[in-house]
Amino acid sequence: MISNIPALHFLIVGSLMFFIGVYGFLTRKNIIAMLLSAELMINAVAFNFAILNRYVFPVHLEGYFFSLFIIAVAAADAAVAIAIIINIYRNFDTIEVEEVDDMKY
Amino acid sequence: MVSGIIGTLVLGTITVLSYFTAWQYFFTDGKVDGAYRAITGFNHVWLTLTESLHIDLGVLLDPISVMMLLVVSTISLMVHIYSLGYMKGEDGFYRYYAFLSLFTFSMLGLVVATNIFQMYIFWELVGASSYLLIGFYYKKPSAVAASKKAFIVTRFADLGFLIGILILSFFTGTFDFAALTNPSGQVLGSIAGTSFIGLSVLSWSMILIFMGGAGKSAMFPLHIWLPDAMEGPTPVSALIHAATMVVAGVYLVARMFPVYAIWAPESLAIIAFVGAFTSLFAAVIACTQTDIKRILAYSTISQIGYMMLALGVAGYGGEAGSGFTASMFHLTTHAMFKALLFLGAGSIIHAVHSNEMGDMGSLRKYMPVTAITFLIACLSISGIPPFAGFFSKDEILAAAYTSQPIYFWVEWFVAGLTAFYMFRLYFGVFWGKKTEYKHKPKEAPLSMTIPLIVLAIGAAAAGFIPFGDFVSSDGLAHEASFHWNIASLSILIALAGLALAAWLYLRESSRPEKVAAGFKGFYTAAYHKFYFDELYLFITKKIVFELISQPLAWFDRHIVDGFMNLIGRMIYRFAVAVKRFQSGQMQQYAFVFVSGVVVLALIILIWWT
Amino acid sequence: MGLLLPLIIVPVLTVIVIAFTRTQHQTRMTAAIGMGIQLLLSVNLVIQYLLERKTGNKAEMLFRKSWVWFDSLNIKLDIGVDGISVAMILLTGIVVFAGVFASWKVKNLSKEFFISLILLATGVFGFFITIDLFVLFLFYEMAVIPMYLLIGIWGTGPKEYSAMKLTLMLMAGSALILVGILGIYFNSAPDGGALTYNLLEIAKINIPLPAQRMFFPLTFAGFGVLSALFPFHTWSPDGHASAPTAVSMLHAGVLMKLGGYGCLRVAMFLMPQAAHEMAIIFLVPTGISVIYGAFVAVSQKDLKYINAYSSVSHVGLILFALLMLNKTAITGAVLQMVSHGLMTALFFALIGMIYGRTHTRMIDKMGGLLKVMPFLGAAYIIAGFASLGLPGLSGFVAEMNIFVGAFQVSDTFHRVLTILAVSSIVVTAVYVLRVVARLLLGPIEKAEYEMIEDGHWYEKFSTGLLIVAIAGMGMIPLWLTDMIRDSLDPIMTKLASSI
Amino acid sequence: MEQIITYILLALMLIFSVMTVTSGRILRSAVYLLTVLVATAAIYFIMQYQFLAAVQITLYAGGIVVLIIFSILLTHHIEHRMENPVFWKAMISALAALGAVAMIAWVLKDAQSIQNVAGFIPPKMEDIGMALLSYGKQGYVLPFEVISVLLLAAMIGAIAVAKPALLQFKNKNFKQDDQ
Repeated sequence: MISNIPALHFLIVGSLMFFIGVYGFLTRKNIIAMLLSAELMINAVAFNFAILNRYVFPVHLEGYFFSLFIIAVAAADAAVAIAIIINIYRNFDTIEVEEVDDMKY
Repeated sequence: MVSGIIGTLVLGTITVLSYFTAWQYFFTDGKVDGAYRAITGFNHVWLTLTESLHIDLGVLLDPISVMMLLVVSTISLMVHIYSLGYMKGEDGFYRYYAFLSLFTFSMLGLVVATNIFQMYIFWELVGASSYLLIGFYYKKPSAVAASKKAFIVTRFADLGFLIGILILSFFTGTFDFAALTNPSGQVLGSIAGTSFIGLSVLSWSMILIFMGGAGKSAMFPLHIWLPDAMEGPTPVSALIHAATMVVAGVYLVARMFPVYAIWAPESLAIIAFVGAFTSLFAAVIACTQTDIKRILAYSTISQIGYMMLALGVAGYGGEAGSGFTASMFHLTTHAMFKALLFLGAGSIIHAVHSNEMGDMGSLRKYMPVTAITFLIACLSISGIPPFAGFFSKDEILAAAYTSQPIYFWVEWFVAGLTAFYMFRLYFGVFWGKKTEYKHKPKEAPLSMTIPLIVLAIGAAAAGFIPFGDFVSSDGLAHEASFHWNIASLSILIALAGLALAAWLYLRESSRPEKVAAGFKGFYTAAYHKFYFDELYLFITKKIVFELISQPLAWFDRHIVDGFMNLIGRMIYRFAVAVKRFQSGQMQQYAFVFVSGVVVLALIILIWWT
Repeated sequence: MGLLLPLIIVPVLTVIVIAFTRTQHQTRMTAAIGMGIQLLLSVNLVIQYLLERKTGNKAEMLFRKSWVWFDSLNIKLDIGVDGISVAMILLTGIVVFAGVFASWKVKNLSKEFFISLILLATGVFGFFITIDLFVLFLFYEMAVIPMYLLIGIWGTGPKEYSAMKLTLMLMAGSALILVGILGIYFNSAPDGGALTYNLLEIAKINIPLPAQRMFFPLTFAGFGVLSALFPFHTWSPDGHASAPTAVSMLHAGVLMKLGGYGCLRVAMFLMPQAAHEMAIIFLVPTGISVIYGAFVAVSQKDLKYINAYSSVSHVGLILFALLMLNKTAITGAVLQMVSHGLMTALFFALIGMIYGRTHTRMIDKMGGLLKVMPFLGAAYIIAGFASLGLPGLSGFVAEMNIFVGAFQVSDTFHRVLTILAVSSIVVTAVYVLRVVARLLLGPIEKAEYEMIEDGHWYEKFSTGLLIVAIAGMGMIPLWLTDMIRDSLDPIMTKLASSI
Repeated sequence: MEQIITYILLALMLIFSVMTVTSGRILRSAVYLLTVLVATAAIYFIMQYQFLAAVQITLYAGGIVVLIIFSILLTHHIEHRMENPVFWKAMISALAALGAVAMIAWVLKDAQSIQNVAGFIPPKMEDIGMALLSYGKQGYVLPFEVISVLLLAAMIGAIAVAKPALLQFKNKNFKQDDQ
């Protein structure tokens, strides 16, 4: 049964996943790869919410719904992000993030 | 033309009123217990300064102000009439009369001032009207420069005047002449006691006030503006730069005379010295000039030096005060004959269209009235009896002799110089070489000759006025004693000067050149007015303009403003440096964001635990 | 409505009406009418003020009205005037009215020009009538900001640079003022109770000395920047040189006076002990301003630069006189504000007109203009005479009050400074006459100047109005000086009580 | 048994997370991410959060990843290899991430005490549905509505952004400027 596993282990995995996402976000040059990293982070957060809800407030559903909404928001932002990426690709002929710096200064 | 007639008529009225006032004052109202008292006609507060100090405007009548009223209005009337002819057809005729009236107004205001600040106000106004009149021919650069010079030099002198007034009023708490010049007044006691760098504060203030007078009266070393002021129309020179405004300095000293004589004798000594030196200095220069108006200008400076000297050697009251009377007497006679000389010179210039003696000669044949009146004036100024100048000059010499014999000998010598340069002028213009004129010179019209004749009568007869009965330092009648020894000495040297001039200039000859060559270095220096213009030019142009003003301007633009711009530029540089953070590299932002969050979170955690 | 509120409402209404006008002619007529009404209101205010005083009303401020604005911070629209503000309001009324006529021919965006100009005037009027520090500051900013647009858009030469410099330096000054005002506000109730911005309320208590020492220099320097206090004067030459005519007139004529007025009303009135302590420190830069401005003006070639430096010198004299801390000198300072306002407005108006005809402001390229434009030339000479303090014109009255007042302070330091300041009158004469000689007198420099016309009716009206005001003040000064002297009593009492 | 599977799943999540951010081929990255998401969903199943798991799989693993893969195919050649990150950049990023991990670890040392609270009832579908539509306590109708509006907006926004021709300003001057 899941109760045999301490919550800490899940939380560690969730947090590590989050910071792996951060690492990816900081190092990847490709915007889509950055988006993937961002998805990792979002997933990690949703995961932590679900775990904490399961362990700490098993009779309530706050964390549960939070995860649910996070997934919904992630869907929305992925849709917009991909639209932007496609537009960038159309305008710059690249999706290398370092070359998209028209907004500087 | 209408403007001239209006101005002349108004001034005629004023002259009549002045004579009426004088009559009333001297023979009816003025005398109480044998002494002339000061009458304050009215006195109205014009401006309140402190609790005790306020500037009043009013009318003060006492012997010297009434005397000055007569002089100013008479000469001014003559000049107004004369100008109707002289200025006929000039551009800006109405402007000329407007300025002339402004000047007369200011001068009369100055004369009747009840307090020293009113005097300062009108003092400035005569300065301004003098500026306007010297620069009347404003299209001529030399006239413009002369007017500017006159104003600035006198303004500089007025600075001293103003500071003197400030010092005096601070210690006495009043501007009022009545309080200041009261011989038994207590207001001056404290200030006479306070000393500052060796002299009492009162002496300092009186010296500074004299500086104002010296500026206006063209005393050495502030004399340089007066010869240049001859760029103005000649009647203006007659009115302002010979008869009235330039004696304002003498009038100022005379007005403050009790203060000088009783409380500040040191400053009086300075006045005497300046007067004596100026008279000698200017007379020497006058001997070498060739522009007839400039000769007259230096002559004026020299004669005013006489007046200053007379005041400087005088004391308060009684016999010692004879210098005061002499000074005022000479002021009056000088006004007559010097105005006459200038108007005569104007008449000559009007006929010949030149100021240079070299262009003139034998004019007596063409202009008899001018020649005769001019001769009278020359005799008068040279001190030949029985013309007016003789009597007044004699009194001055006598006063100098009783007080400081050294000044007597200086002035005696100057009297000889005076006779010499005046007759040099007279012979050079009316006798001398026969000159061919392009236009035959004509005698001036009636409007110009009438004033000449009137003034000639004055210059001839004014000496018989028993002046001491009316004007004296303490208001008591003072009978001038006649000194036969001094009179004969002065007649002697005057005749000597006359003879020398006749020998040199009566007929055309090469003698003048030989004499000039004999005094070569000295002659050249005097011809160049002892290089004072150059010196002042050096001070103003090289020192004030190029060594103070321009470096300051540079300093302002490059250091002060440069500093302000530097601040601006530094902020800009900083902004440029800072904007590099805004690189457009999203990952860089994210990195900063993440590390920022980490650092902040760490800080909070550490702070909490 | 009272007498004071219309002074703010009329300009605002004028601005609104101008916004709906269509042609240039309508615009300027509206502006002229609006400002004409404003001038009449100002004159009426003076008359009413004098009558009210005659009835024996001894209140510090007359015609008080008050509306709560921000209750929680105790900010009120609190208006009232004393003799000093009445004098300044009259000055502003005259200068603005003349300024409208001086900018009669503004072609480019004339509507926007007049809107900004009148907004600026609104700020100035508001500044002079409020006695609430916060609202005072608000109006102050309102007067300073339009300046940027006016110079930046309608200026000449390096106008963007000048406008930027002027605005930034003045903003730096107003930052200091804001700090000072807030400092006063938070110390306005040292014994507990409600904090207040009201000048008169604050004057009743004593701000604690340490606070005074801290905020007096800030406030004084802040207002000093606007009054071109050395070394913060460098915005003035550039700003004036680039500004259009009416703006120069208003700026040098009125806006620079806001500084002196603020120094007196806010810094010295509310913090008298610090004023006594620090007067000596601030006297030095003001004394320098007086002499330095005059000397720098001597070697300038651009007419507007000459006048800007001359303003530095003359306005320096205002601050100099204020710091003498006696009644005569302060009266002189206020008189000098009025006098300098009028004559410098006249100067700038004339310079604008001359520039419009010769298309140059360099004096060595001009000459003999008196021949072709006698009216404007004569007006210039009169302005010059006023500037060098000729009796009968306004400058003399003010300067004599200042000099006599300054001379009453009897220690050597003040004496030396006073004598230095007095000697500026000679330098003033030098540069004024130099300009007059180069510009107006002498032979005509260029053939095309022969074709120059004398002033048009609106130019003559504008200059004539200012000349009448200058001469009026110079010849009959007593009503004005008495009005100012009487109003100085509370300030003097406050200053005297703190020794 | 469940325990072992859970640990295996956790391990998979970690490993594939790392591979997601390090893989040189973008398409593979996406597939690794898919694995992570599916593993997460599996853990949700184990925790008896069936509905959440279902949403995770359909929306996340199904919707988003497919979307991403499409966009990858639109913008990349299939053979495209991404260059490796610059070394120092990777190090700095790793350092920042590790710092954050350390910080979290510090926080998590308190989380050891989190014990399984008793009384868990697996959420039923109708409870979830009721909660989403109710507005009292424990009701989520407002966020639900907000999310639906957001999704709509995102959808329209995505279309608008990705198809600029739809909204492009049809102005002659504008075009002239372009040329």
